[in-house]
Amino acid sequence: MTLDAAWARRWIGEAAAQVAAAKDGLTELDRQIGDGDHGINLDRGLQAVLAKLDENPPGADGGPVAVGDVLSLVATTLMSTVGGASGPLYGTAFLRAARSAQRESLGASAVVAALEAALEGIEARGRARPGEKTMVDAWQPAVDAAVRAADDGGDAVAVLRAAAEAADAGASATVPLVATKGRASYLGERSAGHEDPGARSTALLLRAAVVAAEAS
Amino acid sequence: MTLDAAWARRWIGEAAAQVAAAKDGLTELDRQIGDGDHGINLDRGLQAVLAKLDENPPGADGGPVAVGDVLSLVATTLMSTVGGASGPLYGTAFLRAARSAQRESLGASAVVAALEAALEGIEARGRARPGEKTMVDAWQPAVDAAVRAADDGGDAVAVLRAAAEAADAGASATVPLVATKGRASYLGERSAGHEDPGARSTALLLRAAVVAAEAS
Amino acid sequence: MKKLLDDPARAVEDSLAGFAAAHAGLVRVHGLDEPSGPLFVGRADGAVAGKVGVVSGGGSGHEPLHAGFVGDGMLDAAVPGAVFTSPTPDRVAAALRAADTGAGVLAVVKNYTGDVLNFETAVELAQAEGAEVATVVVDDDVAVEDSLYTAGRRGVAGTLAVEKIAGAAAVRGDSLDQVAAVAGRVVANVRSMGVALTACTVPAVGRPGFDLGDDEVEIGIGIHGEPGRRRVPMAPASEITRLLVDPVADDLGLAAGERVLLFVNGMGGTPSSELYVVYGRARRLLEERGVTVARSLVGSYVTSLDMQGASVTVLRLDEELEGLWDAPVRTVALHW
Amino acid sequence: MKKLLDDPARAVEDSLAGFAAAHAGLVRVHGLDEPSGPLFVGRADGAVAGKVGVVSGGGSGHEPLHAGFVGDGMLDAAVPGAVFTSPTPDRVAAALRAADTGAGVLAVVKNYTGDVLNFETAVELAQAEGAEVATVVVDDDVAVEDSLYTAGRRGVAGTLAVEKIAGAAAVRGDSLDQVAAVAGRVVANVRSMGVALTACTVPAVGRPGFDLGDDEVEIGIGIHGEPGRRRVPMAPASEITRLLVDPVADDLGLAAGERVLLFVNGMGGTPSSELYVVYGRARRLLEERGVTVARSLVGSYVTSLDMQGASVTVLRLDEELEGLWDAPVRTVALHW
Ligand SMILES: Nc1ncnc2c1ncn2[C@@H]1O[C@H](COP(=O)(O)OP(=O)(O)O)[C@@H](O)[C@H]1O
Ligand SMILES: Nc1ncnc2c1ncn2[C@@H]1O[C@H](COP(=O)(O)OP(=O)(O)O)[C@@H](O)[C@H]1O
Ligand SMILES: [Mg+2]
Ligand SMILES: [Mg+2]
Ligand SMILES: [Mg+2]
Ligand SMILES: [Mg+2]
Repeated sequence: MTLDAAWARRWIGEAAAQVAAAKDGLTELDRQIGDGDHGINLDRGLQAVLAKLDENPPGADGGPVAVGDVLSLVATTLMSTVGGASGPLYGTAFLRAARSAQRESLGASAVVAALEAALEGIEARGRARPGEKTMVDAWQPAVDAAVRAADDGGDAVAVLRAAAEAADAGASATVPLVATKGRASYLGERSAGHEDPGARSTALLLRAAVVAAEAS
Repeated sequence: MTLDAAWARRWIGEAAAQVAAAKDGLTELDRQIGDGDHGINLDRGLQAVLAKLDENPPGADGGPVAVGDVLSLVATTLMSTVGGASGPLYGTAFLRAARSAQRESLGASAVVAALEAALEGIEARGRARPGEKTMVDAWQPAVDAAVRAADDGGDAVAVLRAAAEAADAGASATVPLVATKGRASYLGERSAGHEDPGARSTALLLRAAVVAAEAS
Repeated sequence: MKKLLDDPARAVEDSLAGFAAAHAGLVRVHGLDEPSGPLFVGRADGAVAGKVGVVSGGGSGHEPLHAGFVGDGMLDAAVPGAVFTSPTPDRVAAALRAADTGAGVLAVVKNYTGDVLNFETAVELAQAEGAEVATVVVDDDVAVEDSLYTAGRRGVAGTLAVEKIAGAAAVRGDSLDQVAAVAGRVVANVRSMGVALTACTVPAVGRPGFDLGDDEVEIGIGIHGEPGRRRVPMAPASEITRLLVDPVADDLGLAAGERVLLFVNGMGGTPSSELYVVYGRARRLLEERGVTVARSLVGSYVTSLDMQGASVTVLRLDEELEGLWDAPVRTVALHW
Repeated sequence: MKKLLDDPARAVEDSLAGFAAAHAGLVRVHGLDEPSGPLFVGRADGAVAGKVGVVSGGGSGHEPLHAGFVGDGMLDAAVPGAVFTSPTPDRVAAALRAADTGAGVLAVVKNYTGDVLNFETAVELAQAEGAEVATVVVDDDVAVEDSLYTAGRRGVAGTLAVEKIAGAAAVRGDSLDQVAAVAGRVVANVRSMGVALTACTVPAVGRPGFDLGDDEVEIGIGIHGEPGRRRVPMAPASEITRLLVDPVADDLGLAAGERVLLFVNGMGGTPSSELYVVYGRARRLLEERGVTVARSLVGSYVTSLDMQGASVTVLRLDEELEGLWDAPVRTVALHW
């Protein structure tokens, strides 16, 4: 299966569906250690992205054909509709990934490169490092696992799958952490014992990418 | 037993004690069909009266000796501390009763006269008539019963006892009434099924007068 | 009950002490330090010689009404009672006295039995002392039927308009009769209706004034924590606003082409963001009747402690009332 | 959840529409009728040529902050986001553009990750278009330790003082650098601390942001419905006020003889009567330290929807800041 622009569109469709379904759960996580809006924010953004993609069908009138074109549309739409902390972070992540994915389809190493670009974007924008109980704690293990999978000769889908599984584990592993970035940091020790909502939504997004890749 | 100034002082002491004990109950009645402050208002007023009576010991420096002198001090103090609807009403009631009781002790007919004066004062100030679900519905039967008891040859205490019993029954009889005066009238039909707080406190006050008379 | 208070029995005095300290440039609270003297709120600069005095008052718990409206262009004195309990005649009389510089005083009274009785007694006292006092009774609440079977309509948020406009007329130099007449004209042309989403809690009582389910609201509430006309299921703002605006507009008999002041008032616990939603809906409903919303006021001005809810007040304007509404006012809560 | 709203998802837009209609003489809400255009609130009379623009914004739910402070002497534009969600960079950039008449723009940003990131992106955009933009980040909340282990102190009610004083400096004719410097001086001298008696409810969520027992309060809350520093048993106002004033005064290092602005702010659901009790207590605590409360503000200005609670803000004054605080202001929510 090729990770092309059509896959990217399916990915976003799947991601929007998964986030819509998980909206209340994400919001509840954010209610515990933040301000209770993460699911709402991301859902609003992804619904807007769906609408934007509908307005820009593939190829027509210069509608996006490279993977990066799709991701770029995702980036600017998220940036202008999500708001909060996660808006510019996910916006930057998709923007950097888009730049690194200016081709018709992605092989294993291109997937790795796109994930790395996304992580770097998040770290730069959020001045964040692993261990601070943020979405970085899902992205970092995802990138690490992707690198290993590619090194082990996995194909693009296998790399993606490894990333998604690691992100899922990374999100779960945020539970015991004490937050030192973002809203949750205000709680100090009281932030321990709860999963970081942005890390969880990261795992959802990457999982959706795998589902989209396996669907065809 | 004579109903003299000492009795009047005991009466107010007893009334203050009874209202303090019944404060929450009266307030709860008022919560049902009014604004939930009747017990608080009356308690505040009677506590102030107690303090005022303490400052003005009998006889000393012209402290009150006639029954009416005590009642007059009660009237002005209630007037300036109770507020709400019941403040000017009880204030007027005690003021009129005081005027009619300018003597050292009250016989049966003087008790009747004082009760009649109080009722007239309330009706005039409140533009109220029996059957409107107000304190008048306790005062009116009290006066009627007092007249009957005096006609039957009862002494002052017997007259007072008859009045208190009738006020108690009158208060209970306000339950089914639909209010047409005071705050409870805003509820229309919904005011039925609840006892009027002012009628209940009237019954308490008259009951206290009996207890004070029996105490010696 | 959780409230930012020390002794619930001293809630009014403690709050007034803070109010006095915060606004010493505008108001002076009498009777706080001399506990025997009657408590009332006057202007920091004293009564204005030659001007008709305007005085109001009532139970506390409706802040900023009335003390927040003491100042240039509105009230000369305000008399706070205990929470939801009309002030006693001695306090009212002291305020009438303080506001009287010889030109007479208008007493603005909300139509509640307690307020009426206590003010009546106080006015008798003041008149006995030789003061000229006129009284206007505000009864703008259309939730209550004005009939033999009630104590008459209650005075609610429309009181603000009466106080503002009477105050402006007094500043203009009107005589007592003229001020009373214009105040009466406001009363004749102002109507209100309110809704509660939650009941309020009187500090000294410690629990809500009535019980309201999670999915119902009380239509036609007064401002004293008393329940209203009827209970309806919770509904969107548009529908609830219609239940408030229609009886008000109908009762006023508003005709197309008329100009009004639209005042959306919060009951104390409702954030202004919601009040603006109600305002937008109410304005549209009036415009659908061809009525022009020429003046607006949105905020929590006539409250019921921490009650969540709102009321809609409409005042029919004419050139004179519009001008008096626009006249400068400099008080703690209204300022333009 | 009972709120006076139609569609919770459109709560912000519906409220802004009512706000725009009620205050057409003061503000203009852009992007309401052109849904593709970015939403922000500007002055009805447009930006003032030659004057440094002052712009702020953030998640909605804190009304009247920031839109209620748009007008003469304060903000030129305000950018509301979704409830408790920072506005997106395109909206912020549009507001910066509207406020820029060539003299540059100061962006006042509350220190929350989302606000910082979105404003940062917007400022980059505006600068790329050639605008001169300076940013001041407000972080007055002493409840949060400013350390490597947090996102830094939050910007809360002190933001009002920064906006008021920066706005006055801009009117005075200061350059962008000067306006930014005086705003920075306010940030350096203002501290706040808040308490919640109840949690607030985000309309789109439908239930309270955290769970609080009937006999406990949350000390050190932010203004986004997030829980605070610690939970303590409900206590009298005097004790709670001490828990707010002491850390603020200590952190500022207030010395006897200094002059301050004392600002007691309500969180939205607390009646002003309680705020005045807190004000009175706070004032006494400051006076006990020999500090002079030279200016005061009491009211619900920087709110968290319907949250019950209050915050205490203290700004150390000097002659210049005092003068700028006193300078005329004509906005929906602040007016003198
Ligand atoms: N500085 C940061 N760097 C990286 N991620 C962050 C940072 N701050 C917050 N986040 C992520 O953003 C998530 C919160 O997003 P969201 O709730 O939408 O925004 P907000 O906190 O503004 O309400 C957190 O769970 C965390 O994963
Ligand atoms: N017009 C009236 N005439 C006689 N009694 C009245 C009248 N209005 C009210 N009352 C009495 O006053 C009582 C309420 O007193 P209270 O609660 O202290 O005052 P408020 O209604 O002002 O809160 C009622 O229960 C009723 O008995
Ligand atoms: Mg959040
Ligand atoms: Mg009552
Ligand atoms: Mg009362
Ligand atoms: Mg948020």
